[in-house]
Amino acid sequence: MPDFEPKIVAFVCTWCTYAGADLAGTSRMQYPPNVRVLKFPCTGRIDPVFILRAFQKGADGVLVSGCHPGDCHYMAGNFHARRRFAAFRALLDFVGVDLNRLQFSWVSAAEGGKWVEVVTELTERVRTMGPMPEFKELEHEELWSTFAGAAGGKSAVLNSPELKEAYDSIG
Amino acid sequence: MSRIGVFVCHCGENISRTVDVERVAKAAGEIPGVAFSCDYKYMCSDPGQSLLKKAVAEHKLDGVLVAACSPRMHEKTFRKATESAGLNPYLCEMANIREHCSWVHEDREKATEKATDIVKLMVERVRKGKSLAPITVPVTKRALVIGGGIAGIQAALDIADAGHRVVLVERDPSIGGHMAQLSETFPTLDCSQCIMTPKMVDVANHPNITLYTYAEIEKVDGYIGNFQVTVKHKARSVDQSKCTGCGVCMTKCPKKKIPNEFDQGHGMRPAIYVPFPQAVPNTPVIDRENCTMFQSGKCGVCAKVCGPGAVDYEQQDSFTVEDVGAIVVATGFKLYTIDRKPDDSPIQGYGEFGYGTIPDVIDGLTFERLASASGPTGGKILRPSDGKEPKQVVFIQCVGSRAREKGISYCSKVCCMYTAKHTMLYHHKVHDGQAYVFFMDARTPGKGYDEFWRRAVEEEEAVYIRGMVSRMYQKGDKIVVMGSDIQVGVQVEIEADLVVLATAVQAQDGADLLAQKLGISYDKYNFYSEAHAKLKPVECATAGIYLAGACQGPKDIPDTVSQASAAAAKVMTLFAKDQLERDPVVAKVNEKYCVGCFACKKVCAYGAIEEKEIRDRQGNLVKKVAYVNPGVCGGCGTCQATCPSKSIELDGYTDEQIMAMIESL
Amino acid sequence: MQIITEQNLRNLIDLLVKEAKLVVGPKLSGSVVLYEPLTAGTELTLDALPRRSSKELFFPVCEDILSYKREGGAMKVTDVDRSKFPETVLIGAPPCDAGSPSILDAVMSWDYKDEFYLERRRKSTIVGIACTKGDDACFCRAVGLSPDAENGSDLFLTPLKDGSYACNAVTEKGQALVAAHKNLFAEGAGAEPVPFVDQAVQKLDLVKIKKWLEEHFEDPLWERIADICVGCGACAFICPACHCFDINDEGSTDDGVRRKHWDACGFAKFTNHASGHNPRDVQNKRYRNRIMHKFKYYDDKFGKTLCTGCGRCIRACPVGIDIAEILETINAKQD
Amino acid sequence: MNARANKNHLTSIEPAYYEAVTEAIRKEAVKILKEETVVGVVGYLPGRRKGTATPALVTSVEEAEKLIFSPACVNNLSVYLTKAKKGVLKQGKVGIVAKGCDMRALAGLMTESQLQREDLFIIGVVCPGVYGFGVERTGTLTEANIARKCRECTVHMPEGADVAAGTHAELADLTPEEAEEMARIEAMPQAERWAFWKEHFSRCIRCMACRQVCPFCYCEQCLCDKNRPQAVESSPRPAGNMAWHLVRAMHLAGRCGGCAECERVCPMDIPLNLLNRRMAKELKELYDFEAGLAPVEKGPLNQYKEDDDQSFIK
Amino acid sequence: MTPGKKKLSYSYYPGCSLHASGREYDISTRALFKALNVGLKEVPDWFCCGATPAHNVDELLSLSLCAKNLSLADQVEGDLAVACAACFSRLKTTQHHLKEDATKRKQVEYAIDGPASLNKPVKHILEILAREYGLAKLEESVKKPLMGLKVAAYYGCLLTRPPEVPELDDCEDPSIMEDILRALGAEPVKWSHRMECCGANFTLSRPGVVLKLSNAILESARLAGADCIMVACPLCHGNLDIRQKEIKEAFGAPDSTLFGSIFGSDLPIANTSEDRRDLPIFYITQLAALAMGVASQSLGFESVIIDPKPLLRDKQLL
Repeated sequence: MPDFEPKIVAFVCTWCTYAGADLAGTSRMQYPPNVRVLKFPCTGRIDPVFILRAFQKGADGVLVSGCHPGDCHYMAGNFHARRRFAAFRALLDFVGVDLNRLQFSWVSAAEGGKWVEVVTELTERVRTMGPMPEFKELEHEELWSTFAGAAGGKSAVLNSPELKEAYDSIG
Repeated sequence: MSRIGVFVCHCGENISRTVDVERVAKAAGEIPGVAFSCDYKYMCSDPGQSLLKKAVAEHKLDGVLVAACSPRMHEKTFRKATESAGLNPYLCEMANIREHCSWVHEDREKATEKATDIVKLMVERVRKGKSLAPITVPVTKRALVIGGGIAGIQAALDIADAGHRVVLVERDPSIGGHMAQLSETFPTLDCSQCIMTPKMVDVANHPNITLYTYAEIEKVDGYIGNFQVTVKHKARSVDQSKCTGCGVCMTKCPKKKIPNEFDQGHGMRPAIYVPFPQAVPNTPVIDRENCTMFQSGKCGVCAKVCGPGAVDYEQQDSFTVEDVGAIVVATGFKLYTIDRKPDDSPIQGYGEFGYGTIPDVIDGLTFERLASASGPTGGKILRPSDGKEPKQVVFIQCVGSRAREKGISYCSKVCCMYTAKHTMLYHHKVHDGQAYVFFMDARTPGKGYDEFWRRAVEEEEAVYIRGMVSRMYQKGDKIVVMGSDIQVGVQVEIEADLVVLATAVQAQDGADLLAQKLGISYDKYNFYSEAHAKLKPVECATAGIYLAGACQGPKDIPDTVSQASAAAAKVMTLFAKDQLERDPVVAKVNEKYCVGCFACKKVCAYGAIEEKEIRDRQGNLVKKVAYVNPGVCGGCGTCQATCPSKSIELDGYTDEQIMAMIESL
Repeated sequence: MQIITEQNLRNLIDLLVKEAKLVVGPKLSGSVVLYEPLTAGTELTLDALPRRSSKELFFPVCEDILSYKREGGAMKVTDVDRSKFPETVLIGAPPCDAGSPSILDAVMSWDYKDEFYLERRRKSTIVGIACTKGDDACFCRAVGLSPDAENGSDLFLTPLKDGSYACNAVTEKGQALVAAHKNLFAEGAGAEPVPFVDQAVQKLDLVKIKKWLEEHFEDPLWERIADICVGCGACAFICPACHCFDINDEGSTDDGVRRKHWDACGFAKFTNHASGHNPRDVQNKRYRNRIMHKFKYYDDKFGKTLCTGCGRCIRACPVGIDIAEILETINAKQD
Repeated sequence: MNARANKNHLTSIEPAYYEAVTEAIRKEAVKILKEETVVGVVGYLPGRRKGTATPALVTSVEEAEKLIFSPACVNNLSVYLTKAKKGVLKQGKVGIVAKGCDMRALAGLMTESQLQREDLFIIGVVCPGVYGFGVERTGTLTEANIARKCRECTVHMPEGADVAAGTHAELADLTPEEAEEMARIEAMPQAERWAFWKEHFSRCIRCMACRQVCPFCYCEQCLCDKNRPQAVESSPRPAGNMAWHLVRAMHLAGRCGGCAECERVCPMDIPLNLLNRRMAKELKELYDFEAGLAPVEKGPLNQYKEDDDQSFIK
Repeated sequence: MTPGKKKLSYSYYPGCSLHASGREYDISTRALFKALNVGLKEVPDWFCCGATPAHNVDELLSLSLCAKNLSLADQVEGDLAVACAACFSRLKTTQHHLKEDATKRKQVEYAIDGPASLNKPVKHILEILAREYGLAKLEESVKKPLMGLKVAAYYGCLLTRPPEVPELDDCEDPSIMEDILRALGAEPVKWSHRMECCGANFTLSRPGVVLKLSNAILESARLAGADCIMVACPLCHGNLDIRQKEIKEAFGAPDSTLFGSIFGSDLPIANTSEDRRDLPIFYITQLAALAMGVASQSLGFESVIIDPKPLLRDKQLL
């Protein structure tokens, strides 16, 4: 699949890995542009649900990265995260998710090079694996009784002033 | 519908060289909820900031996203600008399209695409963001110092000298700690008591210091700026307000043969006593377990001879509650003993040394007392068993320390230096004696330290044998020390008159219990943990509590004094303002849905989470829920990831924000 | 009388599939039998009552109502094209399942016409089959049906001892189905019918029960029988007559789908108001609603009982709540 | 010791044993109600249909005399203490009939501050096993109708109960079907595992019986009922179903005591306990933790060790 | 297994020495167990455990030897009783290593073509006597108390070391031998060299070292006033018994030194005893069996070098 550009989502802590990625930038290191970074205060804040959701929303690979053990700005967040993700990995593996798509790493604020290495490796690995089909397919799967074929009938644009106001007030 | 303004920065050419900023700005304009977007050469410049402020006013913006460099660079700048434009600063975010994009990619097309995605992502974050108000916490400008050794004394004096009130609590009848026990100090060999006692007197006389000796910490409530500490005043049996310190009671006490703790059990003291002559305060206490009056009800001599009538056999333990804003923990250390350890102790004793059954095997602190002019031998080196002057003394370093098989893997840091000092003191006092030292390494990093050690070896004739001792046993009046010299590669056997062990420096007994009261963390050796090994070496993870001295880990006197002053400086910084202002990125509990499983409390490294009772109007308990003390919360969010029902939420990083960001991918 | 052999019944399915009709019948899916689209006659499984009722044929577990997307300043809404719903034949539903549309039609075509339900209903033919199985949870006779009730069926099959089925075309739809596949059916007297199984719960006086319910909105009975309910939706979801649903927008505020899916009165958030107030705040009130709805309110409004006595809820209840036992208890009340 | 070799090979447990347990429970329940030690006892009453039982809170001596224990007493009653009958704990001490597997839930709930030991009077049952789902309910428990979880029971002695009813000392040595199935799934190629679970989860109708019957799903606001933000789609479609079951397994990791109620009540026969069991196995291997053996201060995912395994982290 | 209710019974791994140079240890062990009515069933087809040189030469081989022996032992009911301290050490060490190291375990299991039995309890005779049989019961069973016999209980280096492996007693300050001696009515002496190595590893390659080390042990026992030494290891027995005369010749003069001095005369030198009397060396089982009233003829006193009979006669124990 030569044209496949994997979608990589990175959940990183602000103190170590985000700063490490900044360092990679200030050092003008180069890495694949496929990664989208979401900043968290700490890996301890990262809920497994986020990873699940990222896969559901089309990520082909997910990276979770934080401070090395003992370096956590909040003392123990990464230790808790480590246990949480050890368990979550086992669960994903058990239901048949390829763990090659989920990478965990410790990247400190001084490890710009390691950030580049981790991101590059994951991107290239996922590139050779191809798109992640499992969750994406699931997103579009329907029960037989829904008659999925019926979706996409006639459309209308709702833009009466009242409706517009109502919709605008939502978000 | 939100009205967000997106400002895309060129950063000169730093961004615009690889990212088509105009296209990014245009794409941003089409994101639902974005009311304004533009690009500008230098957003961080004054004109850039004015542009931002103007746009906020003109377009009635309710959120700001600056797509520029790393937030670590300019987040503060733009939040300030946003605030001055009349918006809550936390409604301003930065999209990092420089460090994370233009600087690391060359393909203009892909970099532009990525920058657009980053902007989209961050717009969602702004859209779901909330206004946050900074948190203020009132500060009680009064400090508590726990422990009256050199660390506590130094910290108390520094804080008191800065004009703040200090409560100093010491467990023993007198302050002074271990330093008061020492004979002379390395690397200058000046007399410990000569430099220590004036400081002790300063403490006693300082108008800002309230000194509680023979007292312990019973309970600690509250949080930074607002601690309520209950202090238990153990019954002294002597009324401090009446006692003049004349000492008649001590001379008249019929029970005089009690081993003196201050002399490591080698001198004697009466049942009513001060630990040592220069004690501060100079008020005696009655050791009830050894007092005839308390044990059999018959005696009462001290009360009879006490002129002011200060002796009070009826005195009870009493309690006071102290309001303080900061706490300095300076509880010091104890020495490892080679005795058989209780079964539940993870630390092993030394069976090969006979588990402490050989009387002339002593520890370093005992040697200090033997060498001290005020000690039980008047400064003469005489061995405990028969009072003879030892002619062959074997010193063994690293007893317990750096011995993983004994359960302790750390270096006790001070032993190399004090053993060298001991050989010198011994050589000065017993000219025809020979000192041998078994050592693993000589660790002497410190000003003048290595010179000092070299002096012991080269000028004071101590024989240093690199190797460890495998066994020692009593043979007649000698102690046979069997060891190895690994440099020569032979077994060594020495018949010694006295063996001095440089036993490991350990955390005080009960250090863990005190830590639990304070809510601070400790390592597996019960040494207190600093918040950050490099950058916060005196702060505890629990805000408002600071560490000084060997309670944090083995330390010598100069290091201890430095850290004590550092802790004092931290306290003074805290006391410099009337109110403590904190970043509002803290967790909050949704009390309606919290079911009180307290998983959050279990994972909170800051001890910021408490149990709160919810009661109905009749006062019946409805349920218990978690409560986050915003003054203490560190803002890591581990609690939220742990909470099964997401009834606790970290402001600034809410699930709604994060989910919206993931959704936009 | 018209007769169809078992083989021909299966052949009929094959033919219908060829005609591009959606043929739905009991089929082994994993370890459970469910109503699912059949791709061949051999898949039809008639020896067990499917775990879920056949109502999902007309009232799916979950269906899209519309999708929306914000484009520029306006919201673009796209409807579901109901004309694409396929022609459907349901084969092999026992009376307790086949009978459910005849109950539900009333509410679905009441003041609000449920286009989704009605469109599916219009395009479907139901081939019912007399029930010769049954266990101690069955009580169709007690609620006015019977193992050979033809209510709701367009074509009704009665199993005969020689393995063939006697056929009765109840409606025009049924006649049309037979007419279109004449060669599969034969005229004849047929063998003896397979006898029915006795039911533990025989006959209930539904009028008396309704009257008691009318007078006992507040009664200690509710707490006694329903406080052990753990509040799941198992009973409602597998019930052929329960038809409560919830509507949810899924996706973001800018792009998503509006979906309708099953709801259950057992859920704590059932009838939860936007204000946070819930008139049925405790489990027994919710359970009372279940009984009231089935045996009083629905009858009040549509003259029908909202229960076919299939016994699924009795078998599935995690805590053993037994609706037949409750009805018997009420039936036996003197006041 | 070769413990397995000493187990019985004969598996049939006769009604007489259950009758003896029933007698013991009744005696104890009557006693504690009479003495007003408790305000009520959560136990089992017989159901209308033969070989069924239903949970009940009995508050009078007359009712207590009707309590039973039989192979039909499948429910884990501890669920009532955190949910439906939570209120009764406010009135005073409550008695509860608990099998060994149910006791694990009680211990877990104590760990999580949901219950206090002193609020409970636990009538432990020395349980030789209960019925599986959809089996013949003959009154006699045999290898043919015993529940899958009971085949591998390790906790049939109710350790830590106030009293224990029954004496059955040893369990039969039965094929560990569930362990075998888990091994089978673990041995599958990854894609086949995904297909296995996808097939099962696609059947899910989100009736929430698994959640409602779980002693540990005591949240008042389930994450999966939340719609701002909607972390897990609430509609019963394959996507949301997968997410829901993964999130639930994750939330139960380190807490689930293995009562397998979720699996028992699933009207769609989804083997949910396998997920929980897999997590339990992982946590046992990684952190040597087993849930529910006794109340503990912190569960395995609420604590850490500095030298925890991190071989999976780069 | 509930002690007291059921007859104690063990599988038994004698090891090579007990079938050869240490035969008297084997016969006395069997005699003692018979006298105590404790079952002892020899493991079929057992072979050498590889002690003590194998693990220095080929770790995998030494682990595999022991693992195979353990799996053989699995075929016999009861915990595995071991008399030889070296075999005991190797078997326990193997279990310990293989439990900790999954990779090695796999290699070993491949080599022995079967599972390694890591949970079979391996028990030394000492712990069987002191703990499982029990000191109180042992004392009760004594028919002929060893009154007046001053015994130096010699542990050697393997019985309690390394600290985490044998689980026998305190690693550096054990008391199990002394406890048993007291139960038998003997008088254990307090002495310094009970934990020192006799040099068994070097017995063939560097006998000089052995002579030095064993001499120090004998001397220390003499100084403490012991009549004899008690051992629980055939290798220790070999060195102390067989080489005793050789040692006497090598270190005949009282001023010969045990160890070289490294700083010339600066370092003091350990003294030697004036009287260099012969010290009979007993196996624990010999003394225990004697106390249980087993006939001395069946305890192998004839096959040792230093004849213990004069001493026993002197103490009126024969």
